[in-house]
Amino acid sequence: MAQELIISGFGGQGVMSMGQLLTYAGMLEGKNVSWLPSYGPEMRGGTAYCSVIITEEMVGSPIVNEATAVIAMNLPSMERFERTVNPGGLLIVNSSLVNKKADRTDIDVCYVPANEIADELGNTRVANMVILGAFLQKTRAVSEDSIIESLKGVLGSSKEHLIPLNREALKRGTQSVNP
Amino acid sequence: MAKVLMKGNEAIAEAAIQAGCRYFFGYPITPQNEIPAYMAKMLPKVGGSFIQAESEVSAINMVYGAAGAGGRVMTSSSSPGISLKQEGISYIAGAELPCLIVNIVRGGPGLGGIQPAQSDYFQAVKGGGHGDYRVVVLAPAGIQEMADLVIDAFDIADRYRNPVMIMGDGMLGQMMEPVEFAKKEVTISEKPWATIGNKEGKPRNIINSLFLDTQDMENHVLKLFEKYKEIEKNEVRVECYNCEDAEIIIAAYGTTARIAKNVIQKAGAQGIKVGLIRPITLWPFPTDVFKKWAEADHVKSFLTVEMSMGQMIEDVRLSIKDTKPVHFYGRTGGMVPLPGDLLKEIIKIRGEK
Amino acid sequence: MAKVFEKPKALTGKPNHYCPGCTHGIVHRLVAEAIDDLGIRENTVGVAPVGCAVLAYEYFNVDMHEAAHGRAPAVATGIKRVLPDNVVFTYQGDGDLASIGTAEIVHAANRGEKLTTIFINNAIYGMTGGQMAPTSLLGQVTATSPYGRSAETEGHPIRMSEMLATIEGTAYVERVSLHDIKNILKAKKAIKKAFEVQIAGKGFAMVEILSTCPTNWGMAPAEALKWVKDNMIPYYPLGVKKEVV
Amino acid sequence: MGNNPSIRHTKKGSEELEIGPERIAIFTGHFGSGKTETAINYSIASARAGKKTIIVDLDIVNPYFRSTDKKDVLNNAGIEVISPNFAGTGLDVPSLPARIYSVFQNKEYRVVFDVGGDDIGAVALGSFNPYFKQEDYRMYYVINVHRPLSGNKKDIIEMLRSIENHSRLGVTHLINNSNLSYETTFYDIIKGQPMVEEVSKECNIPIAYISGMPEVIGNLPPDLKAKAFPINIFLHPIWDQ
Repeated sequence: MAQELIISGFGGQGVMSMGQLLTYAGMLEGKNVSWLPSYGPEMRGGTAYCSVIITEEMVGSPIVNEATAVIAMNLPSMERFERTVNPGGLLIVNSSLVNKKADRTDIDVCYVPANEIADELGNTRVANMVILGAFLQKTRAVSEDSIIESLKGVLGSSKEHLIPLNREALKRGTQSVNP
Repeated sequence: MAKVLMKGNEAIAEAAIQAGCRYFFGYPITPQNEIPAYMAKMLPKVGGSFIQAESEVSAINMVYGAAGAGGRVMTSSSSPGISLKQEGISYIAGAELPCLIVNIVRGGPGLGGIQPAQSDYFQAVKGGGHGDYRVVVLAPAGIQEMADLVIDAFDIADRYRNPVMIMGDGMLGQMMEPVEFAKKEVTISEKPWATIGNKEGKPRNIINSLFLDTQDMENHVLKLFEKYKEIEKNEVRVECYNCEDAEIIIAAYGTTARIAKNVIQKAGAQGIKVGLIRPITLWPFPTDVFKKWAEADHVKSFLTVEMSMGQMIEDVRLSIKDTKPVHFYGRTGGMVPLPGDLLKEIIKIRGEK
Repeated sequence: MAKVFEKPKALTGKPNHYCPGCTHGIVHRLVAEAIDDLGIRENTVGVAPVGCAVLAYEYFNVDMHEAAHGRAPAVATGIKRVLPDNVVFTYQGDGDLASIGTAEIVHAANRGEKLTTIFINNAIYGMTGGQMAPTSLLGQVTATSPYGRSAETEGHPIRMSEMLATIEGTAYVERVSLHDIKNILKAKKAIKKAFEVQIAGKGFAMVEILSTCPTNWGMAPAEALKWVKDNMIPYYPLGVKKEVV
Repeated sequence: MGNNPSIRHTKKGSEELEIGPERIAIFTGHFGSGKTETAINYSIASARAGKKTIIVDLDIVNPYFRSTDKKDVLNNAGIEVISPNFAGTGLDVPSLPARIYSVFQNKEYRVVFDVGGDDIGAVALGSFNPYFKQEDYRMYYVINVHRPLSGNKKDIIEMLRSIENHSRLGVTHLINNSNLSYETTFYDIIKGQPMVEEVSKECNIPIAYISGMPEVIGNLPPDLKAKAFPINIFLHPIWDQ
């Protein structure tokens, strides 16, 4: 199924790189993909978000107005993007930072304590990989292997030692939700 | 070479380097900063030269100097910066020098905002600076096309000794899509007119746009316009999509053309046949293609979609000489048309008949 | 018999348009002689300004660019980056260099561009008909300072050589004058030095030349030369302002 | 200007302009006062009177409507024209040809200087100052009271003094050329006369001429001291040519 998703959070939570990993993985699998960031003042500490499209069809507009899925890494993100999820679509909430429940009842909402899981693994910064794992578990948008493949490209050989940690984070995320 | 995922701005820069561009002069402005950053990093590695100039005015004049000396050269900026560069662009056009200018358009007038817009269309295709001249304007709608057009742009510039502009917008500059660089041999044509030093026994080269005699000045402009006629004949590029049985044809370029394609699919699902003419060259404008489809009986009307208050619509109307109604839908100031709103507009136009 | 007076190779020989008594003609000759002396004619590219010297490309027998007003240092920068082994010079007046093109000259110097700039300071706009220049003296009456330049409203005349001497990228700056033979010979030496500094790759080099504009000053040529000596030199002291050895 | 002279239509049509005795005639004045037309007509009258005549276009201010534009007409009348190097071209460098000096050497010629507008245009005269000191000349100051900045005595005199300062030469004669271009009537010229007379009295400079188109100027009352200076208009905008 075509994925048109919005990933949103604070600047620094890794939402842009999460989107890029997904996009890159989609490209490796031979799908049509696009990644579009919000840019400007939001880059400096406010809400940052990106739109990702992964599809077998042609990518038309890279802007996602009606999302198949939204990943909200913080409360402002949930408040802003909850309404853009299509009926029957998916909302994944980082419940470590969002202590509120979603209003929508016509969509599938998952709460993932991403920061807590990441802390258990010894590095808060992999919270984005945890939540990405949850997203993959729900959608099967791309394979875990493709994500790890993309990550290798991003990290380069000097940071290759970080791969096992990220793989573990991805796995813990997968386990945190039902398929 | 395998596909890589790149931002539009990075793709422009990489494509330029692959096209043999070795000189870049620019000044920072959002949303095109990735271009100079990429060039600053990469050009020294390939024996090129990068300068962050003291202003856009200086940057374009460095381009003027480098182009005259025979270098393959470019600059990039966004709307307010392109306004400042118009002086130099006019000189470069007047002195008949090749170069690439990239405008990643943002909302205006004035300082405006950094969000995507297409409101520099008039400035790009109708002149921009002073005097009688034209700049070839290419409008990519995706990252792959952006990269391909950059490479073509340098060749067009050299072939006609004329500045070429790539007009994108903040969205195209910032978004990422896969892009593949076909490794091809770059051959840069000889530039016997370049000022590289006057060897004994050869004619002196002078880069100039001043004419003392009004008749000489007119003759020079007439010569330029002969050249422009050639460009109009040879360089028009356009994509037609779903026009064969369309009752409404959308005219849109760049980002808005992508939105239009989405909407065309949605409209089709509702049984409304909509097509798209997407000019890839904004100048020369694909007049003949518009004329051809305006003559088709199944085409009842046109709808121009732009991120401006309506600028390209004038060229659409001129092309079809108002033989069919030309509607307009646009957002401006950094707002991007929403597919849902555009679909409503199409349904409304269809109901009016 | 040996020829004592011969046209420099670096001049085309085309009769110039400058008014009788205008010192542009002398400077053209001095620049051309320096190019000949150094044997760099075939390797030199010049940039002409907007101003009375706008047609300099007709007179210098080297490859030339015509720049927009004030932009010669930017144009020269572009040329030099493409042709680092060539000799590139700009020829600019006071309006061009010290007013509309201040940013360009300051930053070309600051980047240490290996360029030679010939700066003609005649304290007035010649081309447009005698308006106030940034270098016009206090009290000087011009078309746009009809009551005499006042520091209160028009500011003080700007000393470009002293200003550029403070810049790290500047390798050589000297101010010279053409009001008598002795000074013309000094000017010739300075111009040659400014080319040598570029060839040696030391950095930016400029010679400021105090010059006359008999037509717009409304003076006979001899009166004009005296005016340079009596009025300009006290405010614009001659000499080397900076030299990196 | 309530001074309405009694009008007697005593003369009909144009009369020949009687030129002065001087070898060098300089025409100065405000922008739009009619300097160039007066200078051209004066040169033609001089040539008709059998004098070898040169007109020097010394206008370094105004790129259009200058005597150089009428070079063909002037040459046909036997008048030589010396112009700034780039007059009539697309370049505004106001450089003057060295040939100008020849007019001071060769005394066979009558020389008419057409000077640029205002004190700014008069500056260029200064570069010939040593030559003017060596022989007699007339410097005419052309006045048109129907122009801004020369509509009252104070402004007219201020400009006159400023032209003298900038050119370092004294005005020797006044010309009343009060006109409204194509719409000029006899009354428009006469209306300017009392003011020009006041200027004349205050500065102690005689009025040499009253000028205007022949069909208008022919009606001057005979009791005026100034001579009539019929002017044929040579400089038309391009759409009137």
